[in-house]
Amino acid sequence: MDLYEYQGKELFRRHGIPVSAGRLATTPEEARSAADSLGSEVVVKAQVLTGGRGKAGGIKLADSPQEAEHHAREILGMDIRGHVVKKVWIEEASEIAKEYYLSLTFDRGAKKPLFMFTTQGGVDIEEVADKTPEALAKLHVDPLAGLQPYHARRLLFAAGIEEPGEQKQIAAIVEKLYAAFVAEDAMLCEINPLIVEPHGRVKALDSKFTVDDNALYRHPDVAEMRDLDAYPAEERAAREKGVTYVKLDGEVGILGNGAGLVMSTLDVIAQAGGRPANFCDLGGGGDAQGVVDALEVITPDPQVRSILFNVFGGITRCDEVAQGILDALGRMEIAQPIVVRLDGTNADEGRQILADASPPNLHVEETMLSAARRAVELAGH
Amino acid sequence: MDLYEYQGKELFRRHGIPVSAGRLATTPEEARSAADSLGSEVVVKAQVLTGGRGKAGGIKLADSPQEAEHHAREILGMDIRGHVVKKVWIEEASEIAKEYYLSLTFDRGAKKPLFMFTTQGGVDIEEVADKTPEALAKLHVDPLAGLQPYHARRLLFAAGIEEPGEQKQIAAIVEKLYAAFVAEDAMLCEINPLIVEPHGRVKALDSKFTVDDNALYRHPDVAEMRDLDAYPAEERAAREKGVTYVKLDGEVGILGNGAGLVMSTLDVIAQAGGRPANFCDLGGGGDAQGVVDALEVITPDPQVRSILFNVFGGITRCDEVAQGILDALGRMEIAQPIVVRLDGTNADEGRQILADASPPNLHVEETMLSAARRAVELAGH
Amino acid sequence: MAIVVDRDTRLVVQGITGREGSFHATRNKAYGTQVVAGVTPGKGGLDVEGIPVFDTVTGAVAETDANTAMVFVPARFAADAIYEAVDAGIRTVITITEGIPAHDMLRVYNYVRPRGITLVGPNCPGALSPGKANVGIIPAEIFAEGRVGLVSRSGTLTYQIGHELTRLGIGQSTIVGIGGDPVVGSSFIDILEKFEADPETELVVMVGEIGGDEEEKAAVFIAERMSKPVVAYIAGFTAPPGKTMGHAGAIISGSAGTAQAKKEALEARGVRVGTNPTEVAQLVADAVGARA
Amino acid sequence: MAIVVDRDTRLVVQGITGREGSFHATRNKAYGTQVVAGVTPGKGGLDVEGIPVFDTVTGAVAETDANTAMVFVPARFAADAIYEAVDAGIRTVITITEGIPAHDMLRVYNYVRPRGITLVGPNCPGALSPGKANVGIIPAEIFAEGRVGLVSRSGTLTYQIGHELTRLGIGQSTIVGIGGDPVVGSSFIDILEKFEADPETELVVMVGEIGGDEEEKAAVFIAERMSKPVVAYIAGFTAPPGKTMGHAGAIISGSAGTAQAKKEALEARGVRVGTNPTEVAQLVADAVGARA
Repeated sequence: MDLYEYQGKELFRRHGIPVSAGRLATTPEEARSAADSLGSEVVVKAQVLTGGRGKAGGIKLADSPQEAEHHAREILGMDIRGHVVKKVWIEEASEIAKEYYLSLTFDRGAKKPLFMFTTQGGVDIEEVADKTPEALAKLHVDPLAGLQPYHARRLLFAAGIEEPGEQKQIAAIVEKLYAAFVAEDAMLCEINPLIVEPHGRVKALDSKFTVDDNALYRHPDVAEMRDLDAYPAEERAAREKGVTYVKLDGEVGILGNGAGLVMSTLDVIAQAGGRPANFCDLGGGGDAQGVVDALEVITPDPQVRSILFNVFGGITRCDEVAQGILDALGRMEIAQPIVVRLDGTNADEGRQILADASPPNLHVEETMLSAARRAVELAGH
Repeated sequence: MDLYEYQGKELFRRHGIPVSAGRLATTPEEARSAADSLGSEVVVKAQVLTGGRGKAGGIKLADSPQEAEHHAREILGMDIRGHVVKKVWIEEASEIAKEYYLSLTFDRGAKKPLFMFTTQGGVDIEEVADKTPEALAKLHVDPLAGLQPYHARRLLFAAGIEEPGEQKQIAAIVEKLYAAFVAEDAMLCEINPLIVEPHGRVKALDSKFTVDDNALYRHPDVAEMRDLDAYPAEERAAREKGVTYVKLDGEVGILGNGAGLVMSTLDVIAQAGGRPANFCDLGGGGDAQGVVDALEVITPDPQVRSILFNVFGGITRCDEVAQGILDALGRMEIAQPIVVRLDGTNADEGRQILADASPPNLHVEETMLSAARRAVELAGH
Repeated sequence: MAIVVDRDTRLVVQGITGREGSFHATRNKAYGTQVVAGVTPGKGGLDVEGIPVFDTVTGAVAETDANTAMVFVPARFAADAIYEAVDAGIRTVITITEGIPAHDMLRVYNYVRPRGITLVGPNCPGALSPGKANVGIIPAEIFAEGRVGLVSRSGTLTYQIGHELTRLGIGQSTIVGIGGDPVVGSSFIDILEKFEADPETELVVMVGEIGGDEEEKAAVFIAERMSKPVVAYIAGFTAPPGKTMGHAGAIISGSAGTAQAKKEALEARGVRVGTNPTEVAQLVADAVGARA
Repeated sequence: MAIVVDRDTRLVVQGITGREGSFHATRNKAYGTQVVAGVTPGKGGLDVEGIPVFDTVTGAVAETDANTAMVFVPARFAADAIYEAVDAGIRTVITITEGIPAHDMLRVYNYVRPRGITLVGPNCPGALSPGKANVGIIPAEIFAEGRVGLVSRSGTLTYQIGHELTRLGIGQSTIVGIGGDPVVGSSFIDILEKFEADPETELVVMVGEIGGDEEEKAAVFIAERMSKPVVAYIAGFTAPPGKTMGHAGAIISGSAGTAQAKKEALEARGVRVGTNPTEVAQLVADAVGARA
């Protein structure tokens, strides 16, 4: 679960990492009053779960509450990479002497948390990694032994931080970032930029904070930060039904069980000359209700012209899926033709159930490839 | 550093381990008022840093504040294995249905904390270990992975705890005891007995708690619990001077550098037919002040009839020790003959210094054995 | 032989009295796996379809010489179950449970792997050595005894490929689902290494997906350390980009993580990559035929 | 050869700019030890009597190929220093610092030892291989090159015994002070094992003390695993009982921990035990003579 900048900064603050004072606003008027209460110069920052908001004009400096209101009016409603801005963060403006980069990531390959630190912050860190890799200090932490003071020293000296005041502050931030990472079950904590103000104070000016969904039960406060509005309506609906759904641009609606098989189905549709309309994983829910739920998620998409059920029974039983399809057809109006391919546990029984019922507009295919070709054909390609 | 029962229970309480309400008293009157404020039946318990107080009559049940005062009067001042009782702990009396034993120790061999648990508590645990080892559940905890819930389960099932209410309470105590052990840098946390009251509540009825001296800087609150009065006056004086001193029963006063060498010197004195009057380790303090300090600690002992300096120079320089002896002789009156044996760093210089000064009653010997024999001889054996 | 599970596997099922635990323990036993014990704290002394239940894994090991554990306990207790199994002397732990917090597994992994334990999963279908033992939820009837090893991040996709192989008359030595969680107990390389050492395996099929760089690392391993042929499949050419791990993720792996990048990395090292499950099976048939 | 330290030792001294660190680093270097680097954070770029100082051990290793670290930093920073050395690739860490909290060392030990690192100390005088290298505070002039290994829990007592040996013309291969803290990085057994494997050592002297059961365990190890003769000395027959670790301590070890018990355990397994340092040296002389 990705957090907004302001939410990540709230967690930073709780763990003692210095951030600027700020307030959230959802209307221009709130932005004005926030700026008013903060006093002095403020920055109006679009809150979106995507990068690139600076270039898109989603971050603006305001000299006065009036100007903050004005900027907020421009930024609220703005579309940044497909994300509509619904909230802005009004924050005290900072003077920036230096911009560093500090992150702590879950390194899946090494199976250890990984710190990355460079004095070349504020820019695209992938470019730093690519062009001047020697400028990027990296360091793994053993999760059992935990963070030791030397980790911070190694990062600081490798990155060439020589000013004792900075060394001390950044070492403390490294320690607190690790504590936050572990305490909050984070997958990523990124500070870009980590700034040094002219008078030497070090502060997190931005925040990227991702928390492990599987661990949210331990963090009800973080779980409450989830903003359902940040996701497209149909994905939200799917989430409520326990179905994994991602909208795509094509015409063939796809339902399958298991992410790998569904991805493979998408690929096979493409190979057959079609375009998948969605990614939809039934998960373990191959029973009648699960099938109905999934169909309710994908059929409202006006682009869908045919539907492909690709199910390989394991725990999921094909006879249940077949029954689920029939139930769904009984309960709802489905205009599009449906192609069904069943294999694995109780596939014969499942096919028999469908053959016995023989609903109109339902086509049973023997193999994944033939099913894909048929679905593409029925979509009108 | 060993803690008194009442201090260990205070740490238990802070870490959520259930203990009885109680108050400390240093006079019979205080005991009475403590009993009065606790209400109902109380137990008057001698606070001494040694075992066996129950058998010695140091634990008494009182039905009334008057009786508590009476018992406290008897117990205060009592000598239990050489320890004079100066404090009593007045505690609400508990009804005992079952007595268990739970401890967490620093296992030096395995280099891991070790839990021990048995339902045969309240008695001498060494006897349980000896006679019915199968009744004593033991379990190491990896200090990096830390305590896991299964550790408690293994202890509980191995010891045969089947009552779910007890399982739950003891599992929680196991968890809290581990947390206390780690948080307080403990070397030992022992609860004997861990009682089950008739209505099923589990509680620590006694406490043995030892904290690592080297870690006291992290625990100023625990460091303050140290009771200097608990040690003999001469050991206390030595401690203040940074000298390790233990009084023994013989006639040959011994000073050496390094615990191993001093122990070996004691043995050699015994082999030569003498009896050591003390164990006294100068440590690294072989300079003049260190020698004076050490002599000030051992010479007041009226049993001492000769003194043996056995020094092997390493970091300690023998010439400094020699000078220290001369300084000490100049500064204080020493009646007993002194035998000096110097070897190692600057031994020749040291011997020369002593030879040049040739103070009366000071005998330089070449070897540890001859020095020991001479000291024994001079002690009048 | 075979790998991970075989005729010597003596299985203890942790969480055996749960709905899924009892169902699959029974099913694994029916397949012929030596399911010697189950563990559910507080239910020691009971049995599940003839499988004795113990309070602790230590108790189960002492009584039954179990050497392999299958973990079916709920996610929030799963890490504890794995520690318990390992400390009880279990040498292979297969964790089916999904939804285990990544930090829990991070600590488990770093504790368990240096001890030489084989850890498979979590969030995986388990391991099946056809004709020998089935530990987990893989539907054994799809597979057949043979000499092709199969390792996959995905569940149903594995079944699909196994199905296609079996249909062509190609049996399998062992099928291992490694799972797709952030921390997997065994990576592709760990399993490839075992297949390379297994005399009963002559070719390996590796089934990967978009994301991460484990397939790229496996490509290097295959080129440098494997004598046996490997056929690969990568799913997700058409997949939506999905969530990224921020910028840091791509820097760590130095890989785009796309299916195309993975395919190219594998092909650059001489691994044949099929474009769909049917083609993968055909490539295996060609290779096995070529070797026969 | 020799053990722990030898001519291949390339030493980095952690805490080199401290009073003791600089004194002993210089002294060890003067003896002939390859003292290639020192570390004090923030003092990188300086030098101590020609020994270059680095900010981090990683920096020191990168520049100087140091393979051994001597830790002289204050007790509360010592555990961090050991972790740093090990993570920088150092394979032998000798910790002189005394007063390190036992829980710190507990974690360090369990982290470091499974990685195959040689850890000596803390609170120990170090290791000396006469004529080859001296790492620590052992006064080298007492000792002489030769073929007797010496391992001890005690500092000055070790010097006494070395002195007695040298006086009889018996030189030493390596002298190792393992220290007497609750957690020692190398136990008697760890060092005995190294001496057994060292072709330059023909006999070992083990110097123990009252307390614990490491001498008893060593006795079993000597009987079962060592071909070389061992002569032992135990100090503390007349010692005061001292603090006990409560009742639990004696239960753990199953030993009384007395000098007498240790002596008996050793003699029961054929190890000769001298009653004082002079006799120990004589027993060694007899044994070496008998073998010559």
